[in-house]
Amino acid sequence: MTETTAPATLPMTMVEMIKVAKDYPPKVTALSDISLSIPRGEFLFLIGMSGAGKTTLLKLIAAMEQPTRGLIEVAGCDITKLKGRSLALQRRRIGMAYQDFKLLTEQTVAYNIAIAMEVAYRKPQEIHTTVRDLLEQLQLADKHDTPAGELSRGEQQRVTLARAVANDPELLLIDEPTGNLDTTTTVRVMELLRRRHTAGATLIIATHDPAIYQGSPHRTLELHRGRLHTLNPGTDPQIGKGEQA
Amino acid sequence: MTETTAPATLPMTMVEMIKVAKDYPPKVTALSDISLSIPRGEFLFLIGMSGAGKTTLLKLIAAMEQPTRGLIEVAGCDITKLKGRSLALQRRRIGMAYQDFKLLTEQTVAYNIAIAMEVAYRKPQEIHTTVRDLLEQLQLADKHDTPAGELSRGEQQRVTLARAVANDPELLLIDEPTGNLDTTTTVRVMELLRRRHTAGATLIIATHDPAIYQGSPHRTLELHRGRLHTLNPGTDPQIGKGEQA
Amino acid sequence: MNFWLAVFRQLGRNLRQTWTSQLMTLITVSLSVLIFSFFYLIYCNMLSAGGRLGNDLRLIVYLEEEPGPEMQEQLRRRITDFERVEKIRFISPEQALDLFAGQLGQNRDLLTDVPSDFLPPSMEVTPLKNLRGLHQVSLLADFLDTLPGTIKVQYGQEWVERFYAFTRLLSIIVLLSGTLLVLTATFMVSYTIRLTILGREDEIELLRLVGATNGYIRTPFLLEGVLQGCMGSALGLGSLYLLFQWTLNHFSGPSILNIFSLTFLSLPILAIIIGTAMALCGIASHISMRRALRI
Amino acid sequence: MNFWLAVFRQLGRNLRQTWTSQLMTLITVSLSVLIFSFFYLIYCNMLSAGGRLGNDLRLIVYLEEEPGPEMQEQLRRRITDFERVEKIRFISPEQALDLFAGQLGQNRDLLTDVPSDFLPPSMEVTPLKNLRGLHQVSLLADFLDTLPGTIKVQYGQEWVERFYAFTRLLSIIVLLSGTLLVLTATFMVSYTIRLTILGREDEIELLRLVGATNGYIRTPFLLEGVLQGCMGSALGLGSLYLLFQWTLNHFSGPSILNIFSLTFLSLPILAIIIGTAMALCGIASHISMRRALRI
Ligand SMILES: Nc1ncnc2c1ncn2[C@@H]1O[C@H](COP(=O)(O)OP(=O)(O)OP(=O)(O)O)[C@@H](O)[C@H]1O
Ligand SMILES: Nc1ncnc2c1ncn2[C@@H]1O[C@H](COP(=O)(O)OP(=O)(O)OP(=O)(O)O)[C@@H](O)[C@H]1O
Ligand SMILES: [Mg+2]
Ligand SMILES: [Mg+2]
Repeated sequence: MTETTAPATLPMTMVEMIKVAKDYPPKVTALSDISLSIPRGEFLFLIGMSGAGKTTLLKLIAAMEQPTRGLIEVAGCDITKLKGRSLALQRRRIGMAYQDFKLLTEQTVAYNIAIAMEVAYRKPQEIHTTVRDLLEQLQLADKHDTPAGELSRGEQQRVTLARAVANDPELLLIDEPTGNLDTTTTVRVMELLRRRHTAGATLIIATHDPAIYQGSPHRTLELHRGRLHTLNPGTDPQIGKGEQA
Repeated sequence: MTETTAPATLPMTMVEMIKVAKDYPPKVTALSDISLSIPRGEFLFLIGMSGAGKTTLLKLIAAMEQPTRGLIEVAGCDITKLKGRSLALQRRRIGMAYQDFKLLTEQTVAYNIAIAMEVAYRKPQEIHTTVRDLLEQLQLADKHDTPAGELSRGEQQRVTLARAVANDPELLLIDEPTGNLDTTTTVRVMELLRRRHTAGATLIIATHDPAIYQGSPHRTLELHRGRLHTLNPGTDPQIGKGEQA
Repeated sequence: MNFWLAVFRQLGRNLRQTWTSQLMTLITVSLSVLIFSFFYLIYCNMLSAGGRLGNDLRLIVYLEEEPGPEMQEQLRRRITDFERVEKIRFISPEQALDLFAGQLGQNRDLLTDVPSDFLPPSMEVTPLKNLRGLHQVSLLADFLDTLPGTIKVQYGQEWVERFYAFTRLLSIIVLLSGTLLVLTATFMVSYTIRLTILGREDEIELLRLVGATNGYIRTPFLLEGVLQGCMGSALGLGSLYLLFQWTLNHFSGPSILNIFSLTFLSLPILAIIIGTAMALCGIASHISMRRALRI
Repeated sequence: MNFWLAVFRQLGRNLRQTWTSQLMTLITVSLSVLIFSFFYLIYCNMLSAGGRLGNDLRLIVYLEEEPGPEMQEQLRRRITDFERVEKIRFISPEQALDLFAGQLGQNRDLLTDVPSDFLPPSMEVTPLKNLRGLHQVSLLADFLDTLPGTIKVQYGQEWVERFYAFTRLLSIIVLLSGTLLVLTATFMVSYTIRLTILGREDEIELLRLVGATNGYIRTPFLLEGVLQGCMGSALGLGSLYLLFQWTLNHFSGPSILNIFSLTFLSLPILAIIIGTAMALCGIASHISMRRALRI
């Protein structure tokens, strides 16, 4: 799907976490004893109170933080062992929409989205059409050349989302996608994400918005004081389809 | 209520906007032809799609931006004419919770809240108790000395809110207070804001979260493409009470 | 009262929390001051060494015949009328012969046959120390040449010319380098402070938004700049002093530096340098602040 | 291919978008190079001026009696055995008297009665130009004094000593200032580049997060540093050249600078300075990058 070559045998499990814990010295224990297995192609909701550790969990999967204890495997690789070039290649296969956006405020919206594709040496023409297409879908077509710092918060949130999906990653980690969005826009965003899921991507969405996860057929996990509880085991027919896509 | 001396005769109208427009050159028209009158002590919801201009409207009231056209009076002063010292004094009477938080990420949570009170030369003892009290109410008591940059987004959002209300301002402008908060925390935050309202403060809350504004007795205005529409005229018994408080 | 309390609290907090960039600024200021004052020190010592080098510059005027006391008086008057000089000494042919004999050393007995007026009488003119530009000396020489009874004026023109050319060149060098270094130092200080403030733009913006007056925001930064200037220049001058002492200890062998009895900068000069650095840093802070506040 | 395309695109973007801070860095590098090479230029010209000033240093050896041709040969041999010298010239008493008469000018007829061997015979030794340290010269003088038949060795000790003390002091100054300035320049370059990178930490972090390899991230910054070093040093040397020309035009009156025929730095030296600046900036970039990447 992406330019980077995936391992010859695609493992069925996308994310495997065993007894993972994360402390922030001196006294914060963000996560403790998390065991979690996410099959390829799953659509998973992660909920929990503010400060429960949702973002920390996503950061661990994206190898942005190192776990204090435990094992984390993503697409069959122990990501705590990855370094240099292989870490970079691994990251191109993961798309993350950060809760604090991490936009380059001085740069144009187009560049902010394109950067994820440029890094993977996509062709300029391809980058151009993909960016246009994503902006169109997120109702930001007229902001193509605006510096990202001049957008409203909701617009910035959508740009972050566009960047996460731009490089067509196998694993999408979406942190609080609709915190600054109204209902109509939320629907559009969720539609976009669902299309990615149908195309075979594995999705983990951390959110606090009941409108998104309530009544959905997908597995929903709740974090509470750093521990994981299953809220809804999920009846998702999509799971495991990823390999054929 | 605040240390800064209010005008001798408290005007009944807190915010008065007449035919206000705001353009961002070259081609964005964020607000056009806004006329709005907010009596002292009102609790007002401002809703609208992402990019509708909610934040821009609040920024105009807080004198963070200059309107392109029109007149804005806050507590009887034409704020477009304020400069230097009188602008500073005016700002101490307004508390704003910014959508992008504007926290000093290197500084502690306590300092981030205290700064609003220090500027008004409040006594150190008073500052200390107020900060402790606010953190307690927002369930952040254990983060007193943590650098603000190390908090989760939801925690940061609450710190921003705490800073807005710390100096006991007459006018509270709250931009998207619950974008990163779960339902339980949202209730707590709203409670805090309601208490301020009861104490006499005028509140304007920009939000997209139907859970907050739907079914409330307060006036609700909707912004759409830079124009204002009344969604709910409000049946608020609180209006006008501010003067006696 | 409240205001100054707040300002000093803020200042303390700034210094504590951004101490790395504070240190950077401090080093920069110190280095600038060090370089500048190093150069200035060299200049001063050059000047005084130059003065000392020229100390025994004197003009020998060979005269046709030995002047009588009256004539001597007249010559003295004419010379001092033209230009104030330090000393005028008359040398009779006998004295000249004695001196010459002294120079010949053991061969002096060769001179026994020579008549005592074999060498011409002469007059030794020592110019004032502060009037020793090449131009002035040669003017004086020209004047002495026009005096009645003068045969020839000698003053080792070649060496004197060389020495003054050297001194002149040094002045040019010091002037140019001084200008260059003052420019650099000023540029660096304001650049560094601007960068420091740039790193705190967020804080300044927030302070404005929560209603701090301009004085409240600016004063701590201003004080910080002044403090930086004070400590930085003191540090720079301190290092210079150490460097100076080291040079003295290592190179001041009696044979080499005896005519260059090096002296350190005087106290008033030190005070002026520190004061200027403080003022400069304060102004740089102020300008940077004005910029930041215009946002 | 793809890699270099991306790198150059990135480089172009960086240069375009942060041109103000790029300009700042450029000015800083230029100033550092300007100051350093200015100093170096002065040093070189000092050295050659010093060489020229000492050109007519010669030792006069007064002899007991005029040496015959055989004896002259022997003296020559003994001297050149001790140390290679440039020239040895024998002066008979007659020649000495002629020279003395020339010095006396119009009074030369006073010497008509004097016997032709009234002045002692002498030998003029001109040391090699590269062997003119004060120490070597005085060693040579001491040796000449031990030769049989030597009465006295004279070489204007006082002036020579002063001149060499001066030159020695200059060397110390140049050495110290040179070290100081190289330190400052290095410090400033790395400081500036670190600050530039600090301003783009966000971008670097994001690039890492979206899966850019270290090479992809570092190379543009490295190239930028090298480019800065190249352009900055070229600019600095250019300004120095202008300054140099200006000095020549304004101060090179025939009377003053004739013995200091100033020359600019040679091409290889210019190339070395530019190359060093490029390498230095590249290394500074690299070090700063390593830091940033460790985040
Ligand atoms: N870099 C850090 N250093 C120290 N503590 C941290 C750091 N990052 C997060 N924490 C703490 O870890 C806990 C979990 O944080 P996390 O960001 O994962 O929460 P979250 O579930 O994403 O909350 P939210 O819904 O508010 O975003 C919080 O108490 C937070 O203060
Ligand atoms: N500094 C700016 N420069 C240019 N355009 C701007 C600037 N700030 C806001 N805008 C534009 O003005 C419009 C209104 O922005 P505003 O931030 O008021 O929206 P909002 O209602 O707060 O949206 P959201 O719910 O996403 O926060 C948007 O289209 C935005 O792109
Ligand atoms: Mg989070
Ligand atoms: Mg907004």
